[in-house]
Amino acid sequence: MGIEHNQWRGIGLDRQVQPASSNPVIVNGEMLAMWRGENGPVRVWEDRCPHRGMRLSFGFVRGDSLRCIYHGWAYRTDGQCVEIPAHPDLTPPKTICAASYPAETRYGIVWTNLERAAPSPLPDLGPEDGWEPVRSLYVNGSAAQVEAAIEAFDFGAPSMVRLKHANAIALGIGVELELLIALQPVADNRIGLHVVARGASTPETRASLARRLQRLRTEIEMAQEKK
Amino acid sequence: MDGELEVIVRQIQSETSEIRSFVLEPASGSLPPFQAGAHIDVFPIPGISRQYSLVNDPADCSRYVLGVKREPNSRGGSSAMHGNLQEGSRLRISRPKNNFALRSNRGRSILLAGGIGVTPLLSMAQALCARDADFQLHYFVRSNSEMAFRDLIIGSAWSSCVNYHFGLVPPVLNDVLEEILRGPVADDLVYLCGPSPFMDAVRSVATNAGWTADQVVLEHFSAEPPKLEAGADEFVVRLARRGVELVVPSEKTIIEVLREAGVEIQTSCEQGVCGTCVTPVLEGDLLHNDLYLSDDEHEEGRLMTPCVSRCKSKLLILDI
Amino acid sequence: MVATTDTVARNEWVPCGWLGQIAIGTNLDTMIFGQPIRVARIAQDDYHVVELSDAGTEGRSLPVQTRYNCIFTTLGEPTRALPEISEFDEPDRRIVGCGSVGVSTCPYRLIENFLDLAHLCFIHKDILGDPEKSEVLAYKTEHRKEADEIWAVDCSFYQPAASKASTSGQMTKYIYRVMSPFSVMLYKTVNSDPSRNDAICVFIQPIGETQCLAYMPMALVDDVSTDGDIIEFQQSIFLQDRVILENQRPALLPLDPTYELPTRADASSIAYRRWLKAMNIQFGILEKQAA
Amino acid sequence: MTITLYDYTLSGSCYKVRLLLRFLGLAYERQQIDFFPGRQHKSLEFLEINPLGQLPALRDGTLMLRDAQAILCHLANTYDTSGQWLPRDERFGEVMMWVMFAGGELMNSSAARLHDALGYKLDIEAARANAHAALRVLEDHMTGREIAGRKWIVGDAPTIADIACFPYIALSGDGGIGHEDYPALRNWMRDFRRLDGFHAMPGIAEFV
Repeated sequence: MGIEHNQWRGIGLDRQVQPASSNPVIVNGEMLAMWRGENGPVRVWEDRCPHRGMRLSFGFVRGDSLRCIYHGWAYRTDGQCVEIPAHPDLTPPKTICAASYPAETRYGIVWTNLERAAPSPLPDLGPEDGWEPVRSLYVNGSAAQVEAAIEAFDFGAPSMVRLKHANAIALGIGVELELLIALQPVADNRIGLHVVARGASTPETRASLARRLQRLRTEIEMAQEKK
Repeated sequence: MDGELEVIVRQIQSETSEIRSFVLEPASGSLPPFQAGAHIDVFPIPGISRQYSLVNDPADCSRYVLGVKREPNSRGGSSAMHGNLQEGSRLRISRPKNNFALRSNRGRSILLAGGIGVTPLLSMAQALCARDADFQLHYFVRSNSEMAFRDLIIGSAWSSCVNYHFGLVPPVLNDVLEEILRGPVADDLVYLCGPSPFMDAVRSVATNAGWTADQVVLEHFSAEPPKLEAGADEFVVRLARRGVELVVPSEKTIIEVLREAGVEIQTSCEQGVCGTCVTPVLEGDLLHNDLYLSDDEHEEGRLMTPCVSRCKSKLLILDI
Repeated sequence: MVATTDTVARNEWVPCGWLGQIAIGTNLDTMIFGQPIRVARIAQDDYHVVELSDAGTEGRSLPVQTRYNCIFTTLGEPTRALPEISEFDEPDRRIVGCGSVGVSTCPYRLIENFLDLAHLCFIHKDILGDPEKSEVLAYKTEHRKEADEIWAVDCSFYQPAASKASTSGQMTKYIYRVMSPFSVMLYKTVNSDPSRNDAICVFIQPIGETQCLAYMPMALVDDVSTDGDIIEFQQSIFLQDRVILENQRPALLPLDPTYELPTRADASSIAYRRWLKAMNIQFGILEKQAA
Repeated sequence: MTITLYDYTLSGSCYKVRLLLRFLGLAYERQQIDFFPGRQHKSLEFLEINPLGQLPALRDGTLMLRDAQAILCHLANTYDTSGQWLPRDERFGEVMMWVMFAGGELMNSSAARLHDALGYKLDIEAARANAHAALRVLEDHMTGREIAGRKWIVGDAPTIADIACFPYIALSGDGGIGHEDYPALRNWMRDFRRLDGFHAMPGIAEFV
């Protein structure tokens, strides 16, 4: 997949990442662990404990440290291992550190970038506040098919593409509704969509948007089957 | 007894922010003569000795001139020189010793100085000039402001043979060294002194360029180990290939001491379990604390894990 | 899948079925090291194993042994015989097999999980370990050259319910013995008679580099529990480990100690990896993949 | 009146019943069945208890029941005085819809697990594809519930719909079906595992 490496990609809705939870995410085939302490921002790490390779997305959170499920090694938010239960009085050497990826939370969406050393800045996709989470959903289809389907889809009012960026599309719908859809390339024919809305203040509006997005997914996948 | 001679510190001058020069004159009588490249043991504090090269012209035996850089890891040596010595202080020193003597070769001599490593090479330049030898001194230093003994060099008869290289780091450093060391001829010699990364870089470029090992003369400070408090779990580790000696105090591991001195050894568990840091040993009564090496390997004593293991004898020599 | 050419792996005895799995007169098609094989049960104790071509036609026949509740075969000329485990010959022992369980990882990850003490209090909480007593005390590993086996001795760990028969928690003594790259066992003190050890084994059938079947025959001193209870206890332990085994990345085993950082409690895993490196086994090893 | 559960520790279906028995604090006798490798559930003796030769089965006095979903309904209907686990109001229909779903489409996850772990012969690709389709249906439902500020499948408290669906979603990894695409289900499972009286089974982590 020739998708350019140094790109910010949406991987989840901030409010949907529960406090004290660790979650599995795949971006371009890379396995990541998206986790949050009992408080604080979402962090994105390589989904591999440096000790014996157990996926950290299976880990459990205590306070602000993530513990690997296999041997209970505890990692601080900067990735440094701070406790090895098998040796309670050992100070883990500095060499034991989980690999972290750049992570940003903006527009109610959690973004990450596989370029760890020099990530380009997160693109400006409009005003930062007022966005409410609608839903995430995963679609069997290529990026091109998904984008085309979004642009052509009937969201219940005339819609217009406000902004198109490598991994996000902003739509104006009717008079006061705006949608921002972040695209997460998972694998060759698999894309994640993370959708937030401005001007959709009531749960009912967001629920109906969520159902429409389900329909969008079905349309894309049905078009595939016909091919 | 700390050192056979007593001298008086006649003059102290700061050459750079980190380097000071000391002019030492005999308390009585005259100073023993020395060859270019010689060094003396200096005892700034009772029980602690340090080696410093003699900088001045070997023909001038009225005084000894030293250049001392403040070392972060010093066991009180260089910081004592920088700290409590003033002009007029009395100081005990040893007679001059020389493991870095000039050889009489008919070919070219290339003197490569890295930072404070310039000190023995200045007296060598003086001696080579005195015998009309064909030589070049290449002085590698971080910046113009960190050049030591500027007046001595510029005022010397051989100032035209000196080339200055400021702030070079790999890979540019290696390109410059390749240029200097291109086309070695049988009778040519290289005299090399400086920090270990610099010396490693020179030796690898020299070997690739075709210089044989004995054409490259290294400065080895191989004085006997500094005196240690009796009973303390302290020992000195000498890195045979780098000519570096460091004291390993009881509260630090060999790895920590080496890291602080800029010598990087790859580690992983740092608990004597994984074997990543296994290092060959040349000498030393080893205290193995690792779980990696087998009992036979422990008995043989030819390998150790510097992350947790130590040395019962006072001197440990590692083949790195 | 293509059969491996790694002779070090091919020269080992590996299981390809358990006793009682195949009805007399029928056969079982399975695979070892990527090589399809057919295990036929001719009579009560008479098994034949043959290689199958991709088209399914029967090829050369392979050596067969039945022992420790398993049917063993090999693709090469083994230099290492099946291990002697005297506990299985003691008349008062309960010999129990638990069938086999499929796991998607390399065989070596199973061996290391079996050798590992530090996970007992997390993965087998309240059964084989208590998170409040997580410390792994020092133990000794040794490579016994004459048998070419890796042993870990003087291992002890606090266990709330060490076996089906135990009623309260206690410090349990373990001795581990790695008999081949694909088999390991442990000797565990018997609660009722500390002079004797239960023998719990794992024999692995490597199907592909990241796919295997685990067989767990045991020889126990226990006249309290039913067969069903013993089997269920062992299967529960294994299914708790299986989630971990299938979610370690990479699935192939890395031998470079800077890729996965060990701690002192991993001494037996380190000895095992050093042993695998020394014998230059290629199958299922990360660093040996075609560059 | 003693309750006897014909049980196998590794069975997700038996686990559904064990969960409700624990939530209701009901004492019961456990009759261990050697499902694998013994196949005792296909023995003559057991076929008299459950002619379909499946686990779990439950004897309650003279009543002999099979099918985990039916057993959940019976236990909730008979012993849950609070009426939380099987509400008898407008929520009843929806609870039963999801209980049926748990015993229907969701069982593809159980099939994939039997294939991968115990070597059952079946079309594994079809089982996984159908299991993902089922998980997606409940994910869509729970997404709507999250938007409405709700945590459980029906109503404001866990019901036998949650108990019936939980095991084979939580154990789907055993059959090679990951949870990467199901954020709402991940949250729902985490909440479920944090309920008082919850206990895990092999394949489900002890630590949340």
